[in-house]
Amino acid sequence: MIYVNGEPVDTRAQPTIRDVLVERGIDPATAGIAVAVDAEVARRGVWPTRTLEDGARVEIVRAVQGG
Amino acid sequence: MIYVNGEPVDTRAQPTIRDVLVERGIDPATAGIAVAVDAEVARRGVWPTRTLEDGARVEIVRAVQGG
Amino acid sequence: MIYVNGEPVDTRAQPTIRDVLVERGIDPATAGIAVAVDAEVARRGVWPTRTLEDGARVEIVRAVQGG
Amino acid sequence: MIYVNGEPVDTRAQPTIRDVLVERGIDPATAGIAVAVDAEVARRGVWPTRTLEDGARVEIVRAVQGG
Amino acid sequence: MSTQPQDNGRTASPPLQIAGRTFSSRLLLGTGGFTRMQTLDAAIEASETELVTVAMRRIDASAEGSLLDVIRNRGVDVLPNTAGCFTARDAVLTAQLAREALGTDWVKLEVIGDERTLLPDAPELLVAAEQLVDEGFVVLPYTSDDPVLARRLEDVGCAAVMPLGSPIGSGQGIANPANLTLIVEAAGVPVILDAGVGTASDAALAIELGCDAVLCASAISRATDPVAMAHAIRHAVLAGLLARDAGRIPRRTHARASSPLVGMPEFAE
Amino acid sequence: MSTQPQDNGRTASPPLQIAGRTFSSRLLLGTGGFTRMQTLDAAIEASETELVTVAMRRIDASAEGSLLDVIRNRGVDVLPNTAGCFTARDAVLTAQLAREALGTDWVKLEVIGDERTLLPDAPELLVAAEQLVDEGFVVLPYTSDDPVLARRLEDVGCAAVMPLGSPIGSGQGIANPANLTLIVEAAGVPVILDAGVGTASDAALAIELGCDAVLCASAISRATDPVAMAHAIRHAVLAGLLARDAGRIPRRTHARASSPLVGMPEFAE
Amino acid sequence: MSTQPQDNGRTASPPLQIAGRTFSSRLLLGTGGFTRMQTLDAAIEASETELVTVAMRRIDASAEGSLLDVIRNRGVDVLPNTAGCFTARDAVLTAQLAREALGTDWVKLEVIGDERTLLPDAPELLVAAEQLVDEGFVVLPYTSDDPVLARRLEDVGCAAVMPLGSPIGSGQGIANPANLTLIVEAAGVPVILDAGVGTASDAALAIELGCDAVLCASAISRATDPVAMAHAIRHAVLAGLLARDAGRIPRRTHARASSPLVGMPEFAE
Amino acid sequence: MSTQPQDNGRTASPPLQIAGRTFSSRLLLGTGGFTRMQTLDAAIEASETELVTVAMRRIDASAEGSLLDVIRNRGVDVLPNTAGCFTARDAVLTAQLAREALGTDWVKLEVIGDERTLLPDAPELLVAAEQLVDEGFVVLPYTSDDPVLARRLEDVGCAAVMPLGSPIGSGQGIANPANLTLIVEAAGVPVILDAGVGTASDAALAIELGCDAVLCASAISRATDPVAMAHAIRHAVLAGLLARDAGRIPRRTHARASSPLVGMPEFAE
Repeated sequence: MIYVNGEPVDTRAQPTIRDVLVERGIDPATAGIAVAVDAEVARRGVWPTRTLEDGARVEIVRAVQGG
Repeated sequence: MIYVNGEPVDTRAQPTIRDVLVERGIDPATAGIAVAVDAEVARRGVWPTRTLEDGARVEIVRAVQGG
Repeated sequence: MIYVNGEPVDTRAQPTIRDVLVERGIDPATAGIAVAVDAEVARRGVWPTRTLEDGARVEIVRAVQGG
Repeated sequence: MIYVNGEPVDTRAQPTIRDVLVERGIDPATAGIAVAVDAEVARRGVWPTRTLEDGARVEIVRAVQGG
Repeated sequence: MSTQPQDNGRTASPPLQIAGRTFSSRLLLGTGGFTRMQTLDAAIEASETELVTVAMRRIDASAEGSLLDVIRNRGVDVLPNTAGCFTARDAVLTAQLAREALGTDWVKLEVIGDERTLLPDAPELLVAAEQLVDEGFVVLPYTSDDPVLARRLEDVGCAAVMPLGSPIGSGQGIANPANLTLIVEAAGVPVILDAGVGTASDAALAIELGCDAVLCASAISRATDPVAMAHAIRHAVLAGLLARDAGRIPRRTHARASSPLVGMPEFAE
Repeated sequence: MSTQPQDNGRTASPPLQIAGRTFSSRLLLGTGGFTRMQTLDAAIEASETELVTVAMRRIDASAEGSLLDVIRNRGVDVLPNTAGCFTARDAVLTAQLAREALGTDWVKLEVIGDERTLLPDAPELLVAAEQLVDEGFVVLPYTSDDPVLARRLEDVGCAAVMPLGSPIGSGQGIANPANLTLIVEAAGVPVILDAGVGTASDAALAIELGCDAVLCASAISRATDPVAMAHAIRHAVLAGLLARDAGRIPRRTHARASSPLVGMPEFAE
Repeated sequence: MSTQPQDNGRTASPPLQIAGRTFSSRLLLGTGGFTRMQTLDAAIEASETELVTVAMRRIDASAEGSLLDVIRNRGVDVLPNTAGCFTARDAVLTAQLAREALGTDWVKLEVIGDERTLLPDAPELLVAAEQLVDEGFVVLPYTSDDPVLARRLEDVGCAAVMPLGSPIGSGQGIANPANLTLIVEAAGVPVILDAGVGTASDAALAIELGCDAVLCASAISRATDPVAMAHAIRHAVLAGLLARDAGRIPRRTHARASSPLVGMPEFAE
Repeated sequence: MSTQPQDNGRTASPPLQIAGRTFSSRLLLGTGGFTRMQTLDAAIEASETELVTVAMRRIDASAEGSLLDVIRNRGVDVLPNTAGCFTARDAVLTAQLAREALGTDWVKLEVIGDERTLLPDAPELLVAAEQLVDEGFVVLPYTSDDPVLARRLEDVGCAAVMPLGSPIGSGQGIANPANLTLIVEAAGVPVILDAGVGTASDAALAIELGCDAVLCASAISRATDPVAMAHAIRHAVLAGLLARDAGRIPRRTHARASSPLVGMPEFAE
């Protein structure tokens, strides 16, 4: 089990960041999004390969109106 | 008929200012009051003698909280 | 003797307003000027004929920067 | 050589804080004064015994008008 | 016993004089707005005022006569106003009736131009002031903060001028201090701030700006605790007077240290 | 004898308490800027203060010891400051020296960021405050009018917060009343206005805005007549306190009559 | 080419109308204070004004006639004033002479009460206004910020009212916005802010408060660079008009976030 | 086509430069608060801004991606903020994510200390600023109006400082112009007024006080007509810039005539 944007998500063992995005219906090619895992930025380049341990906390963000 | 503080008052012919005060239950000796007849001040001294023509407009005033 | 813009001016008897203007080198056809005699406006039309009594006070004004 | 309130002072070897005060004509019993040596407070109790190494920086302060 | 006399004693200012009469208090009290006569009585005492205003209205049967008793038992003088008058004529007549009723030729002259703002009507005010002065009244006109109008009122013989700080009962304080300063600079008669005071600091500021006295009605009578506010404003007027005479420090853009810049100890690393 | 106790008695506010100590005066006096010790002495008396600040500086031969004598003969307490310090380290050391010299663990903490404005350096101030609190000091920090910083200072254990009205010695009064109000609303410790007061009305306003006390140095010590100004500001602080507790009238855009709108006589033509 | 027409097109306000005449510019220009005719000429162009004021003075030999030429070559109208008059009589005569000289029955009526403040004399002003209206003049009176006087001037038939923001040439801006608001609320004729503007933001504020136009003389003519200031104030007047029509946000005591409060990422320790 | 370039050409000020980048517009636009993307789009055009802020939030399924498209189609740059962060750590992480998502190393740094006032937390802000500068970000910190803090932020390498005029979304304008002036006097980097602007005159005043640019969000996005307000504030910023460079007249206590004092005609009785 991992946490994506605060919600617990059941996944098969050790999904990649890319897997998580796809599962949520987010095209990993989408411009303007970024990902943090356990309070560290995960550069776009590692999304296909970087696997997520159980309990990992994933934040997927994008730009919204503000400021 | 005369007018006292805006109200029409039936009176016997030609009452004095004093009569009008007494009729209204005002002791003419009361301190702190003044009278105007037809837009002129009627000094206290003339109250017993000054008679009021029909249609005369009498204003009786006193000090109230203000200012 | 008359007074033009506050200065005493000796003149031949009973000059016209027009005479006074000319004497001062002011072309009576000049646009934008007006004349008052003894605290009354003298319309342009009367300048050639209106004569000035001894002691007359003439003011000749024009528009200047202001306001 | 030590420094007292910023001024270099020649002294016999290893004076005590008390010695320094007395030398400057300050009665060590004076109320309302305090001493720092090399940026640390030297409590009144140690003045008679605490000796000052060469190069020591002594600050002697008191209350003045202010604030 | 109050420090006011003793502290007044400390000020450089001579006591307030209006029409040759000397006042030790610089606070005038309006009697309007007090819900109980007892509160008015206590507020008069707390304010240490020597002059209170009243309005003239039609007498009614239910007339309890106690207002004048309260005022006189406190040993303070009554200053009738012409509140509610919109014309010089009505104001003059009201002043004449007040003189007749109260035996005083002092009047706080009000000629209002607008019911919503209760601001004075300059031309009518000036006409009424001139006529009342001619009739021997001691005229204290409630005026705007227009320095020229204040000057005209003095020129026709008013004994004081009473510019507003802001609209009556608005509690907005002094909306235009620059105008008030111009009035004070030019005035040869006492300047009494009338209307607009909302709280103590407003009254202190008025005196600091150079006003000779302050009149308060709503600020005191309509406060949650009128008597406490009367005390507050009495102290504020005194504070303003003492401060003005003490000579305040100038305003500076930057700071000026209040502790010595020299003799700092240095703590070596 | 002064009305202050008696008038204080009239206020709804409980007396000022700092770090468990009760004060009947809400005016702190800075001793800087007085040109003669005698004037300081008289100003202490006139102000009725119970707490006066001093600075710590290098002793010199020509040291007349009379400052502390004057303060103690008046029976008032001394509050050492750390004026002139630009770093947390220097301020902490200065506070430690003051404790040693004066036998008090109270300190008015100042950490300055700029010589021209003498404004506090927020991060250094917070560091120094935290350390001094840990060492058992009763810390009263001179701070900006930043509500968040004031809150942080309270959070680290300061016994009061002392926001400025405007720069030290500037006499500009309270530049940003909205910020001061935000500080007062959020504060769980006393708020003491420090710096900027120029005259009596500024001090009254500070208390009306909700400050628990006011500290004045230059406003009094550099006035033309410091003793008279001390009296003025004492009365102003009291006036502000009474006014705040009395419950001022609300501000209104338009006027509200203070004389009856009914019962006007009508004068027929 | 200027955006002004196009941006004016964006505003909800109908164009300014005075006495039935429509103006696309809301900036009146005073011609006093320009040191060179050429600068005045360029400032008229930069300001995009359609109405400029002149004063009436005694003609002298050295009279260069170019002022009116400059104004007319720019295709703008001339508005004579009665500056310098202290009585209704002199002001009326000056207006009559101006009509005779310039062929316009429009007049900016000034009756001054005081040389130091150049503030209007209310009663004389009202008398002059009434007489000039009777004589068929289109009267635009320079008045104080007294709402009642402004109302009286409208009542006697003035085509607009021109309240001051602060004294002529003082550059103090709008000293009493509350009074200006009261004037605007009650006015049935255009309100033109006259006197006091010091810089662009003052002009923008005047329009935001509800004024229909602004007159500037010294603010432009005595600026270091009058032509640049003419551009500045033209943009400011337009900015104020657009802002007023756009409907500003209300003032709030506390903050209101402009970024979403939800959806914050959480970064576990 | 707009006069802005051409009128900017008239100003003495060189164009705004931040971190070596030149801007011809001095108005930054916050994208928060617009209810429709279309309105935002039109407001960007009307404002002629070159830099707009966005916030970073969790993506959701219903994510329409159009915000960045709108911004980029307008050819303006995006400035991500760290709104909503209460610690340096969260702000740094948010800035890093924004860089990753948007491919810009510019960040408007916000570290808030209080939800009700949204005022910055000085010490956390300084820590975050220093770290982000070390990581190569171009840091534009939203700060209080504390001149010392602004200086510290510049000292750690911020590319500009963004002091508030008053709380975010409050529309109170510039609460403390004196502080803003102190910041401008001491600043070696651009000063951008952030937060508090309510209407056009506030923006003009900010520039007149010496600010290099103004950021508006709520003032525009929450106006009744956001596009009209965008035009208004664009003109106001330009007006302020032109006015500042034109050199305003000094403020004077008394009047200065704008019509000649000599040459008055005299009308004998």
